[in-house]
Amino acid sequence: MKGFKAAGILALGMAMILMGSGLSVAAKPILIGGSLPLTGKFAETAKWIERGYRYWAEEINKKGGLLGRPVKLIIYDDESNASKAVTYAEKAITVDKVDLLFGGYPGTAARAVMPVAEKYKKVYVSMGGHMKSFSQGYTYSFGGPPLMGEWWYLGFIDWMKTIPEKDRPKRAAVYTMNNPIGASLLDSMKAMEKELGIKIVINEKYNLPLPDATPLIMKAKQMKCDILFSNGFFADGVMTMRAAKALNYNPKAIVQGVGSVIPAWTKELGKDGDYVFSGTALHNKLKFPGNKKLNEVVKKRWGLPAYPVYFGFGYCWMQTLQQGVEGAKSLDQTKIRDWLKSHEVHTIAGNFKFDKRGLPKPYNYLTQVIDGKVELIWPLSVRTHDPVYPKPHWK
Amino acid sequence: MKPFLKTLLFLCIAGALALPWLSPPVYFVSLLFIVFMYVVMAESWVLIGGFAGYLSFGHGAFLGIGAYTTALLMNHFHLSPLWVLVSALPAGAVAACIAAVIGYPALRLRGPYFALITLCFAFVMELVVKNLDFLGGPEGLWLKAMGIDVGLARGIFFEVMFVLMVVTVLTVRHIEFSRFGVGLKAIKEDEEVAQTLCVHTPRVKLSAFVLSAFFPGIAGGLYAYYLSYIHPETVFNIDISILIVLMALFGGGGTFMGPIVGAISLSLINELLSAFLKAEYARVIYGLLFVVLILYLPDGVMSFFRKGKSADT
Amino acid sequence: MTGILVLQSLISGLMIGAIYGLLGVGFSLVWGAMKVINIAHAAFAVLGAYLAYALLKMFGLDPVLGFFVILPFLFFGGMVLYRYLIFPVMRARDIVVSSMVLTFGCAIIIENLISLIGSPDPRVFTTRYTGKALFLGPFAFQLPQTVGALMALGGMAVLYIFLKKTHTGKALRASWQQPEAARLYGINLKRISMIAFGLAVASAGLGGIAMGFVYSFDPHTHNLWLIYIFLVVILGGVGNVLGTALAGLLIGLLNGLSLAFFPYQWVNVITFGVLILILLVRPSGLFASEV
Amino acid sequence: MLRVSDLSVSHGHLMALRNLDFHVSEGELVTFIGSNGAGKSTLLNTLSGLVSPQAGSIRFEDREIVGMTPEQICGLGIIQVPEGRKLFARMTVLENLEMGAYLSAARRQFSRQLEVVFDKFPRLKDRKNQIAGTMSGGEQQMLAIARAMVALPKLLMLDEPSLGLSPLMAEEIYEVIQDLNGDGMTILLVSQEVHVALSMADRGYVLENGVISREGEGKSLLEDPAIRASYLGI
Repeated sequence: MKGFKAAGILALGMAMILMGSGLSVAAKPILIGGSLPLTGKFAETAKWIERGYRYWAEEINKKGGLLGRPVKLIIYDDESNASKAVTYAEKAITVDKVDLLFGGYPGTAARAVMPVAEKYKKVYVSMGGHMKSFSQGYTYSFGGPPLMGEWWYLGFIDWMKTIPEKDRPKRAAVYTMNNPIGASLLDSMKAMEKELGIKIVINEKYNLPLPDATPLIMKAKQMKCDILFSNGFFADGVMTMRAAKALNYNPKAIVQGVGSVIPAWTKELGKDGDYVFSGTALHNKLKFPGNKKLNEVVKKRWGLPAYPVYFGFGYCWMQTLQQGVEGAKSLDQTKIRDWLKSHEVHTIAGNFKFDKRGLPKPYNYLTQVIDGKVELIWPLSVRTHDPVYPKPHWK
Repeated sequence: MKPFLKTLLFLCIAGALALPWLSPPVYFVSLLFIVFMYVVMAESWVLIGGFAGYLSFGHGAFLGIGAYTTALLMNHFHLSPLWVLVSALPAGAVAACIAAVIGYPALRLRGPYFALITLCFAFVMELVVKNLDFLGGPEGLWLKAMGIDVGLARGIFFEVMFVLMVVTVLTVRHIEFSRFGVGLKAIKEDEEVAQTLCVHTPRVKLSAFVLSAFFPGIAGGLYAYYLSYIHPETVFNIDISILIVLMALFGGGGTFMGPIVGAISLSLINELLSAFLKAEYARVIYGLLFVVLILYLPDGVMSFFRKGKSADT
Repeated sequence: MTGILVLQSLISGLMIGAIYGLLGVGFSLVWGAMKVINIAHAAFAVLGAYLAYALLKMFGLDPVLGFFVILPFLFFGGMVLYRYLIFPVMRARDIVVSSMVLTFGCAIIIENLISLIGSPDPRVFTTRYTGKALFLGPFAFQLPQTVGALMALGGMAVLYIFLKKTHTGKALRASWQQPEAARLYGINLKRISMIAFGLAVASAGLGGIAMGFVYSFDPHTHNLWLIYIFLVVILGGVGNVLGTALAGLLIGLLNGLSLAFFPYQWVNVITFGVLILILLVRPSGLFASEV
Repeated sequence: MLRVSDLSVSHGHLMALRNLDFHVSEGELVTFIGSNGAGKSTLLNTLSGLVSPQAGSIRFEDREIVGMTPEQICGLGIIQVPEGRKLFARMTVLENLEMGAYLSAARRQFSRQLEVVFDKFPRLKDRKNQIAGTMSGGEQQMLAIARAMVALPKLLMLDEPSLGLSPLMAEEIYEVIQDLNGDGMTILLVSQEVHVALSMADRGYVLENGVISREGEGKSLLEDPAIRASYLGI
């Protein structure tokens, strides 16, 4: 049984990891920890969220810190794996003894971490995992602001109501990815059908990765659908757009799920990505205080004209958390929670009052990509550009 | 075995059993819970993949089946969360039954064809669960939280997983040196020859496959509770299937010790790297680890320990 | 009307299938010839796509032409990989298993280096013919897909001709069929295996570029592509170039047909299900293994 | 032409060949006989460079070839027709021949040498596009010899050329070998068919458990009572 020699080495390894993890505990600063999918499938979004977090920390430390103490971030890489996200949340809470937990992405990871936050009674401000996870009775979770698929097209619906009925599209083709985000986007489709009188002619779900978009567009074209909802991510969204162009499919409007709000959309698609509608819960051209400054920072550091949404989200979740802490004047999680549920927070995405579930009032902005920029269309008060409707034909 | 090693092993087991009650940070309990789960998975995989040489690339699916069975049972019968410990057993049974149904035709396939069919099976399972709304569909399933302190709950599950791991390891170790195990190894060497030596190969293979699905099924039940929220992309993830295979091979696929060494060392090294290095650098070093290991020990970690014993063959 | 839809689905399914075929060919050869399973094959494909993308962005070089620029690098990279990593472990008891673990490590390294040097953002090729299509009657041939498919067919044809007609190609086949006899007649196995590995990696790069015409890619994408590779290679017979090409077309056909006839959410289930059935009926794949 | 002295080869702990001393002169047909496992194939593989010896020297045309790679040895003109033929079974007859002439020197003379070979084996010419693995055993053996001939051998080594062939076919193969020798080719033949081999050979060596136990002229060995008893069953 020489093999058992290995057991000794393993024991040593375990001892090392015990010690290794102990090292990172520091006394003075306020620790804020958790995990982000820094590598793997969701690396791109996580990278911007991380930058948002770090910029927030930098800014607040310059101002003298939170409750007079500097803040320090402990960010783990969960490799886009929800199970790891759970373990790292526990590591942050029980080993690093963080004072605050930060929010994570994507949908499934946030969904899996929300119960952890609840068990350890930690305030958790994140995009949330859409409506289903906010109806599980968690009291410490907040969406500030949330990315709610269920509300994603509220702005679109409101704006469409201003279009005379005869000019509205009549028949919709709806293609939705089969995951939590897709499922919640589908919810808003029902509202769309009811309130606008647009008939859903095609309603199909697909599993990612989408093998080919040609048949989807062909079918929409044949069924004379004059509005296309492509409720997906970037990869499938790009395929759909390109197939639509190649097959010269010209609906009155194309509405894209969450693909068109990331920087890659305008950067990679160029003109072909224009005139696509989408929703958003946050935008760099909103008039709320802070956005201008963030845009300048992003321009200076990363050479982008304005901050990407996920940078804003990261920053904004931290703002919410910060105001909770400052309002409660304490790091006591229950006090922070109670303060957040009874007061208004002021963020770059707007002013929120949270209800019992931890959600603000349903709201969403309508965006359209025009000349390679994501412009705000609705509500009218925030409009940065007139909508282009109906969509011009492909050139 | 040398007395020193025996003592060390005993200390390891005693230490592991006592760990949750020494009130360490819960993270360590959780981390080891996951490590033990991987040991169970890799160890079970070795039955069919290591001994019989049938590389199953879909073994993660049995974890998912176990997780979903447990979650459905709990949610359907509104069981109190502690019942998860009991309902994990039928979950193991369900996984074993599905393994029997899949294994019966699939085990007629040899080599890469078997690997491919198990891979396809894992995909189909993930997609089917995602497509069927009564299984939670794309939304996934939530499990009720246990009404007790989270540390205590993690502790209980840690002990249960530990026992499951010990049972799995002992079972596999027993099999390795039994007639059954010899039959499996004969199949790996040469299936035709094994047949002529009166090994009833279809039955032996199927038994090994079913057994190798049973333990992951139970582990899946416990895992479902650990996560509290399960989703096809989390529990049926193909990465789990591949990771199990790698763990077993990393340690050295042919023995019961290999997967233990592989699962524990890979999990802990990965954890260490992530603790100290920036994300991408950690991954690069993790990749280098595989390269360097194979360059120096082409047959896995365990071959290092065996080298002293007998000459290279 | 639906007839057109079915045929259209088939057309684009077949075009994409051809690309899967090309992606698999190199993997298949290396597996068949040296018993090496190169898990990093798809990572090299993604690397090829990234390099072509970089050339496109920096110099406006069309990815098809870009391939010829990066070809020597990929070829050389493959040779180095074989010489310094694969060759030393050929002594392993089970080279299939050991090479899998080794190249798994390589794949992770490549993925994260791309992510470090570039960024994890998804990329797509945007060329002059992007978003254009040829119409033959009611059927549309999307130009990027068509270019990808032509590259795939061209690449596979070149590889096939190389193996069947050229002196080095024949020597490759000879050394795979009878390594000992090949050495007796003066064929240097190490050198010829290096060439084979270089070719395989180069073909992966070409496959990656062809994929880039159809799909977007990011550093992580190779995990997905590897699955397609695995499917076509095993179904087509390990080491069998023609078989791999046909298996790619078959998978494309299956995808196309199920897109035409079934709800989209079941498409992948049906494709994988049919593959399972095929394997059950023909337990050793559709085509024989050979080199 | 070939002088081997004090050659020892081991497989792991097993000594396969021990202190062999022998030579082959130009134009000779020398045979090694011995039972299964006596080390005959190991000997040829050592001469070809596939196996490296533990000790001793092999000199070919006054050059030491121990330590050379099989490719270099092939280039010198020591060509082996391996046991079991080891044809490239999924390639055509012509392709097999092309592979025989893989090295550039042989390749330059390939077309001329091909004619010589086709003259000798007209049947191969008829079947030049047939897949080698689908031919009969005798034809395969002819192809194996032809493949060696296009490699421009100075010393042709044949390992069990009649293995698995019908007696009639075997006879034909041996005729070919004798013929080649008659044309001036130096040949080292390894065979279990002691009678035929010895009656053809100029000189013979008997290999037993890795050691040369007897040597002498072919005819005289054939009459050696010990050999008659243990190998010819007389």
